[in-house]
Amino acid sequence: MARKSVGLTGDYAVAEAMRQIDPDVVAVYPITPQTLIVEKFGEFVADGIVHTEFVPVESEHSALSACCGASAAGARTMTCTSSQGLALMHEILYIAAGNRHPIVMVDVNRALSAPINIHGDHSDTMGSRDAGWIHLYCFNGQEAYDSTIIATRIAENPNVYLPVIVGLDAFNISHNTERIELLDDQEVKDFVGEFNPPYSLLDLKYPVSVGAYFLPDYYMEARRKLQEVIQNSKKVIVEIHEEYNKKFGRNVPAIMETYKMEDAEYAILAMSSITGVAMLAADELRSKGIKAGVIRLRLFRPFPADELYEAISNLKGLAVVERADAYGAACAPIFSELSGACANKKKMPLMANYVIGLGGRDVKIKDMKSIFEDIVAKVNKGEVKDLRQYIGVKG
Amino acid sequence: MNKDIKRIEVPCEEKLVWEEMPLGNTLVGGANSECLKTGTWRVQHPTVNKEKCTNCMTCWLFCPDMSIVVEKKNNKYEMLGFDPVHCKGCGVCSKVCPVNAIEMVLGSDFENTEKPFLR
Amino acid sequence: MKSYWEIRWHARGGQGAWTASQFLASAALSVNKYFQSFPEFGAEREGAPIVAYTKISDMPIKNYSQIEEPDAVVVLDPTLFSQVNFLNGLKSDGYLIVNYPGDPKQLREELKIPPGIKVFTVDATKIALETLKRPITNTTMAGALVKATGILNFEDVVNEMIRSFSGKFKQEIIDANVNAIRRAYEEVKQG
Amino acid sequence: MALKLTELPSKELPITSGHRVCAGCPEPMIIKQAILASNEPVVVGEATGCFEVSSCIFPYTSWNVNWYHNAFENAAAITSGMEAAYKALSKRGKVTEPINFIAFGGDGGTYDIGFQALSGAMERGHRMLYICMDNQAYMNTGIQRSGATPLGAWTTTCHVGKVRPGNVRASLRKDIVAIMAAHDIAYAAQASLSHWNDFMRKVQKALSYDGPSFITVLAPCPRGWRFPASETVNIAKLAVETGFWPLYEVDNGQWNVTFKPRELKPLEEFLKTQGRYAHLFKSEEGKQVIEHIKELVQYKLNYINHMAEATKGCEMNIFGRCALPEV
Repeated sequence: MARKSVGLTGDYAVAEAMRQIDPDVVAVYPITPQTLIVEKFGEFVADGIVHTEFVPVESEHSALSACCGASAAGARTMTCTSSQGLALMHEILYIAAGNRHPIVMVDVNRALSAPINIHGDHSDTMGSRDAGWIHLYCFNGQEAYDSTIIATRIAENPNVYLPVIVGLDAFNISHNTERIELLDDQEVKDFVGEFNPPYSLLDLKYPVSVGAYFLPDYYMEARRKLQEVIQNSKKVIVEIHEEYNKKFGRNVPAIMETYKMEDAEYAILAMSSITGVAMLAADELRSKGIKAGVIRLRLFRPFPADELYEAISNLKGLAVVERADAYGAACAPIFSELSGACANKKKMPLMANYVIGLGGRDVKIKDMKSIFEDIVAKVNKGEVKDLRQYIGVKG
Repeated sequence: MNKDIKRIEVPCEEKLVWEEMPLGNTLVGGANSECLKTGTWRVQHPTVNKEKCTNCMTCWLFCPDMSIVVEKKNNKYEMLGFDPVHCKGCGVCSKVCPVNAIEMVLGSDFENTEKPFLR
Repeated sequence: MKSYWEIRWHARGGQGAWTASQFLASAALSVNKYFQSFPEFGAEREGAPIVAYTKISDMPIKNYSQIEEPDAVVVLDPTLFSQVNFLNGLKSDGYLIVNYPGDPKQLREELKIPPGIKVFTVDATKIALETLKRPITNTTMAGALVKATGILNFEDVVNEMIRSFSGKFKQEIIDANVNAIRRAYEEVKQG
Repeated sequence: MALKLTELPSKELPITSGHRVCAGCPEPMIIKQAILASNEPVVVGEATGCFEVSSCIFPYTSWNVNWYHNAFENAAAITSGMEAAYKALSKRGKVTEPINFIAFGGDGGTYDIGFQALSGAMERGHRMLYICMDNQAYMNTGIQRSGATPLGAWTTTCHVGKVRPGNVRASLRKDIVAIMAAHDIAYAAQASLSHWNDFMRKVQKALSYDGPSFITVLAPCPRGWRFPASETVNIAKLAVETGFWPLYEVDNGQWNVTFKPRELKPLEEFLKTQGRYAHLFKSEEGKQVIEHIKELVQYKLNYINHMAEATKGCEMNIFGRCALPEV
């Protein structure tokens, strides 16, 4: 069946997916650059195209709180936010995961204050990385659309029942009109299916108490269980991606996308839209005889340690390129994570960390080329003097 | 309601291991706290003079520990006494009783928990 | 024929540069091409000089960065001359298409445009006033761009305009817009 | 349903014993009265606080109704989400039974940290009743001052010292009922657990509206106010009888005094029952503070009376009709 391709911004593509999913409850607070999603979805509500109860709350804290209440009441629930909004939700992020609310949240990845900045980087979701949510990062608007649908199935899988964050880059994706191939409404409806909630506050036959107080005698058990559930969700995440790709002829990677990695000696590991220019840079290096490749990490939580090690273990040099920093830490989040995951591995490439594109600083092909050249030089020298470098900083 | 989620029956002394933690730490099936014996907190206990008592149910309404035992007899609720396992001995009942039928007596009287209720 | 184009639009906030960029993108979609269309990121202020970008390609586009070295620059408003350097980053063999009443030679001298750059002018404000009765030059300039670069087939662009305007506007408005874009296509001068 | 005390035990209690609040705690009394007043099943959203941490300590719960706790400051927000879910699932035919939504919060979760979420929920028009169990300080964390702590009272963050006579503030306390009424909600009221009939009627009225409603209930705290556990109800009663805690409602814009003591008792009779005011009786400065409290109490009584007079005839049944026509 020929599907419709349309020109949509990343935000509008997400709103389209939300329209097709037609969730029971959407509670949101507007924030740049997520606003286009709220506005577009609000149009669908005003026109009665969706059956959703739309709760235009007074803050992001209440947005996620209302989502928790709705989810606990057995409703399919979605929200979206960005940057400071996600930071304001921080407290409730942990609660949503601990209570196993299968909420889908689209986060338009934007820098955190101070200084205030509305442009893209990953500091918002990286700041929320340990809350117990599944994290998926999108390459473009098409993937943001696909991921919103896939995330609904992942969150609501009875072996998962966890909230999911879908991250797409501010402006470069959120406000960029691209060609998006939409599924038919019915296809989406059939794919996401009926929501079978884990428990419901509206089910009067089985009274439930949700949100109990835990003394030291059970807190660790509860948290240990959460760790197990999110670690085990990887299998479901892969299965649902495979089902989606097979059904709809798509190619959305569940864990990571590898580009020219079969024989690569040097690679860039990055997330989201900036990996495109890394791939173009790899092409240029390959034309000069350097075996360059790119790994685009899509699943950040649960962290796919085994798959990543498999992908990097034969490299000579690996550049971990991140649109986020960790202040006072030895290196930025993904680098720390990967180093920790590979702590006892014998065969490791030489690794260096590059912080790039903070606060919307444009990431260019030449930046990625310089990173490739730098990691090649480091390997040739056999040493890494500056573990973490900042690319494109005036200085 | 998901059929996999069952009420966990936890006798007071037994402990769950981490794999057994219920989904979302949710407690299913309604109140189960009655196995917690808050009556041990008591240093005084109420007694009722049934000669005076008019079965007005004021003590039943105000008792914060749901420890006033009542029973329907001849289509009317009758106050029988106090739940010795849970009554914390706060004395609110004695103060709200409009006919002063309840008196507080020193001593926990907790040894007598075998009795269905204190009178 | 080039398979990948990067275009930069100059206008003032409110003049519809992004709309023109979006329109060109939807015309590209109608002939099964790939594209990106985005405004200058950040807050848009009415009247302030702004830019918008379009990428059009025969293949999926991997590059999500901003456009530094455009193949073509389109200027919607001649009053921006003194404030904005349109030539910034424009490829040395690129296209400059300007809403300008004079001929391209005049403009080339006025702005000291290097010889490799192909310069096109069209009096889009006049065309817009005569056809649309309002000085809105965004779609008009899209017509001039198509003629100058051959980036898309003109009839495809017109058809997309008719398709996207149908149902939203009265027939006379659609006709006026088609007329405006056709006149720009015909009247644009190279030099 | 007529509220006949002798028939109330026929209803299933919403909470059971085994909970771990202090002896003499007013909160179970309030929750019992509120939920028993509802003719329909009740689903509860609760803020973090004394009763929350005492009524559901894993793996035990004292709740016989569906109960949800999330955080301190968001009881109104979670309950609005529950109500939105109810609407959405009703539209899809997935729930059919009528349900009343009641949120419970302490004064900390209501006047202070949860104030914004409460204001938002009230303004949006959810069909929910928010009940503040108003014990006038942060009792769960050990008696710290809140926006509800009245002038002159002692807490552990407004100590009685050489230069400060307990809580210093510009008014008697924050007038939460007036603030809620200013949201033009259908129903806002002040109640006391001692006057159970008045309180339960208020709950019934509040639940009868198709929109948000608010009731604050005085919750004398034996620990925090420093009085013997047996006195909880009596002190609540004294608060009403001395004018410290007038019982009134704002029903669809109309202010009504719902209980008028025949003669006001002297305020000292209320103040002297509690250790939190003991210092006021020990010095000249303290006595001046008492006089000022009296003035403020009188002002508020006058204010309520004037509002009742001024809004006479205002009752239009125009608020609380926020539901859309069925499409």
